[in-house]
Amino acid sequence: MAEAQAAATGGTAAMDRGRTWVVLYLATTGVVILLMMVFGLLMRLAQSEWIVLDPAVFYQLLTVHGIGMVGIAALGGIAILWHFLSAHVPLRSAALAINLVLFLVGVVMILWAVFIGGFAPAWTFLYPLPAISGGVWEPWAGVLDLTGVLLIGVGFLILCLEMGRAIVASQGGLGRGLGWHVLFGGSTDKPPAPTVVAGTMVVIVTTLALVAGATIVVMTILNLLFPSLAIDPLFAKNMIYFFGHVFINATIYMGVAAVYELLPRITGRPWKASRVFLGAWTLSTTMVLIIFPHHLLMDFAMPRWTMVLGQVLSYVNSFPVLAVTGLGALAIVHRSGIRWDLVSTLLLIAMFGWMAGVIPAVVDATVSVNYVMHNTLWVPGHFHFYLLLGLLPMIFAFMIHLARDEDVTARGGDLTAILYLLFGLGFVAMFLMGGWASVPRRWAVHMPEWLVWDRIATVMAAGVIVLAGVFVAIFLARIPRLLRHG
Amino acid sequence: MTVQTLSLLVSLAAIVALAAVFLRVRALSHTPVDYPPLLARAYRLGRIALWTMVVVGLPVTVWLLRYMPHTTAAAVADPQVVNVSSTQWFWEFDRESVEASKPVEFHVTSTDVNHGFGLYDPSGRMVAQVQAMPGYINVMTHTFEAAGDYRVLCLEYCGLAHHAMESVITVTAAGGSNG
Amino acid sequence: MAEGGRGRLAGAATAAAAAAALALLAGGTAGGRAFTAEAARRLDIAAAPRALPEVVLGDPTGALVPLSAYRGHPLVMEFVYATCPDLCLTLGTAFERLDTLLPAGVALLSVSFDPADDTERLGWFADRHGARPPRWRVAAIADPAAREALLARAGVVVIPDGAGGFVHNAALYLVDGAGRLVAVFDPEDTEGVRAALAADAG
Amino acid sequence: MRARTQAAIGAGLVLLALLPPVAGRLEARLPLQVLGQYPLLVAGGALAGAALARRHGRGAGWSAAAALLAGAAVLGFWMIPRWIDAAVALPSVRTLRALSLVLAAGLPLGWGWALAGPVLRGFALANAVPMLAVTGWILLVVPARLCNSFLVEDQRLLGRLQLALALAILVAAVLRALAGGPAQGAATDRRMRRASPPIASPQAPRATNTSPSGIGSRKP
Repeated sequence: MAEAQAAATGGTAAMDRGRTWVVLYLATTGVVILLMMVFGLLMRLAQSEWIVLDPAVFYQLLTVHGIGMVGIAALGGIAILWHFLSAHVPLRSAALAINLVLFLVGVVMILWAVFIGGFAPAWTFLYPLPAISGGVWEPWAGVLDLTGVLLIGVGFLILCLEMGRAIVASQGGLGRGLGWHVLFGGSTDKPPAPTVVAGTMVVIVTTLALVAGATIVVMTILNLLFPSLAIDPLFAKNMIYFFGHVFINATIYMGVAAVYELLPRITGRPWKASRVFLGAWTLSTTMVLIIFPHHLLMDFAMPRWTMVLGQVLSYVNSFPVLAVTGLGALAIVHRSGIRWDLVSTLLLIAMFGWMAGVIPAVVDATVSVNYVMHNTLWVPGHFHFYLLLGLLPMIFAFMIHLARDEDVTARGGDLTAILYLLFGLGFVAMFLMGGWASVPRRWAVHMPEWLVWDRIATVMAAGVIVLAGVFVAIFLARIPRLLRHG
Repeated sequence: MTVQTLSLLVSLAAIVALAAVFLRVRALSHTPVDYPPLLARAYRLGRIALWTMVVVGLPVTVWLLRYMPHTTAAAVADPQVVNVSSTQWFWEFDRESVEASKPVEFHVTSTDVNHGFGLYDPSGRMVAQVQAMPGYINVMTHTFEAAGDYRVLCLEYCGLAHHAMESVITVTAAGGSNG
Repeated sequence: MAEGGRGRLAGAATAAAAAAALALLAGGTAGGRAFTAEAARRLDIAAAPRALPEVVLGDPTGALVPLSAYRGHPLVMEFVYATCPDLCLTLGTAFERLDTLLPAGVALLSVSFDPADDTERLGWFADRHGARPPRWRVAAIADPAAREALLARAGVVVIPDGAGGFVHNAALYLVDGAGRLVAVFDPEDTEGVRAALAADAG
Repeated sequence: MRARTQAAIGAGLVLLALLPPVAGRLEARLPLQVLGQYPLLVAGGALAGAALARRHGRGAGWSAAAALLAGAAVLGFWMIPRWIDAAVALPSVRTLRALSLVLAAGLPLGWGWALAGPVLRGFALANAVPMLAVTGWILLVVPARLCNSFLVEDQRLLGRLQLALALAILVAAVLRALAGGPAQGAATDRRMRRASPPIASPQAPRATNTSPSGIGSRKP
């Protein structure tokens, strides 16, 4: 609608950059994140034995919490990336509209399948669990759920293609979007802006993830409809973890655009794409596509070399984040005269959360550690660390940035951000402690000796939800004004 | 020290160190200095960090690869073989008792969906695990250090009663009865 | 606003193409029930039983029997070749089961589609499975045109397997008392044949 | 002129695919038929369709998505085992198939591809790859022989070839996008041609907002 309006008024579209849609994306993100957090809290409450939850309901919540968070992380990440990328390359916001519609339709289908159809195979829907539920759900629920997943995938595919088109058109190829002409060609052309580099990486890896995801989802749907079409379970696992790993990883590469764009504006120090920076992003692009076997270290049927690759490359993949992006962010704020406010503190937390979240991941990707830590709470410990304290602060910072009409002048305190960090740290620490205590992940009922970690986590989760609610409320309260002036 | 404790301490140390850097940067951020020299220093630090990770970390991770639980059957002479079959939602073993200090070869598979075969020592700490997959037999070799009742828990989400999928393997003292 | 109009046009055209594509693919598979010629044949036969053409059957004893002689009673047929190493053995075994399973009034007929099957080779097949006429007759059709007509009518497709034998769509065929092919079953589905006959009698 | 040459090459491909000795060879084996004869016929029609689009396609960008979808459906139809068998059994179906692969699959695919913007092209490829892979997988794992007229070995071989082809298309598309490549160039040329005459909207500089792609240009 924004664009039709723009067309009618004769060409403010270049200024518009799909802002109305970005605002709607963030509103959806905020509301869904809170809802999913409440689902998470319910699960922790049940594990703490403070409420009683039917295991069937627990696993339904688990499924929705997982897929919902993955989807909404991508939606929020895209909002950030789109907003900043559209200043560098001309994007058509119709793709945003199509994606949001497909997303919402998909969400309704998934919720229907899970809460009415009882479909609960976790968000990873590892074959053949969707088809073999032990009588808990019918095949139709699986078909409905996976069709919803497929629709959401189609929406994100269209978004990626549109971003890819714009990058190719304006930069002359995705290779140039990654700065390869500077990195490899020794070209003296201006390197692409960091946001363009991030956008290019997201386009490449997400598109490939979606193609793989669509393939395995369609295969699983066909298997539900025609059980004689059997899938090799190990192949299915590889496809699902390739898709899942790349897709969820891409969300933080979307969100990091907020750091690249806002920190320089706040401090007045430019973030330029140096050759090291470009090299780091090219490395990340490659690594994120090939390190997924670290999810399969306990599948001894996998070829040995994939295990070696999974461990060594997982470690190598931490270089770009730890030594380049993180350091760049720290350098920009170091002795910059910055006055910390909500936005800048959230961005700093985001960089810390991302970098720190990498650490337990690298530890767990070590085969000998994985041998006794895989599928314990250590794993959710790692990804909650970098999603809750890495990606979400980026999204919250961006929400508040928009609510402040994109004015980067520091204002107000940052107490809520600090509290969010503390509750968040407490929350993820309890997951990591659970991993240390060998608590298996995805258990509806916990043993008595594990309750202490569960109960502290529950309290921390409640705190996180309250503070996230504050950030979302700040944004939602501003929406009428944002839409009016959008 | 157990692998779990070591992992926790290493992670904790790294995270605390990282937090210290962030806190220091935040504390010093109020007084502005010129950016270009600072950036040059940051680049130098970045290079040092990167090279440290390459020169120190990379050999470490490669060295850690020497321990792979994917030991093939041929590598162990005369193992005690336990065939493990998993089904929603129970475990089946062809022998329920093995001897400590002697390698045990677990041949793990599933009759329906993916499960995870997790071995817990009597204190409740996980000592080994492997995925149980339909159509595949994953061979895991483990040597129990001490006698006792080892719980088997399911470590891969497998549906409604995933958390109730438990069993026990008894480990007898070395040189005891051979089951 | 011309752009919006073009967008709507594109949307409408795409929706129309999608509807047409769906109709084409649904129509081409009988609404998703028949992706293969085999499934299509069974659906078609179940919906519209096919009268079989007259042929003369020659059995291992040299006796010549017209197919029409079977009128008045149900008949179960299969199409085989005597030197078949696999599928026809399955079919033969299925017929052995049917032999013990079916009421006395139902006849069994194994028809060879291999022109090289002479009375001697038909005899091997009959002996291997214990086939005895008139209950179970193993037969060949001497007239190539008549043979082809029967195979085509029943939808039997035979192709050389490249190793001197044949590959064919194996099935059990139920023919009613009026000489019409009424149903086709999987080679293992003897229970289906029995149930269909029982339902018919009942 | 170039359009005419293109159409002529297209006609040549069709003739080649239908030339009795060649056709006989191609139709004898399932993989040769589906991955040899079909592509020749479709490519023949597609070249003509693209030539047609170049001459008469101005302002017809709205039809690109519909044409690609229709062409894909016709192509998909002839990959249904039932109709592969029918074409072997009945000469009339075989003739209809040749005609429709050229005119109802190739022609619209060429037309639609030529008019499609990069988003629609990418979308088409991103759908074609999983579809090709999934149908290939079906051919490999289905316990039954799907075509009465072909050996099961042929079916499995076709399945493997389809998987390989899907992978090859994916890799080629990614490499092309990395390089920027002529695909983008062609689309940009066309768009500039379309934008230059005065019939274009008053916001001519917003060329990127007037893509003919049915996907990208649909307005909320």
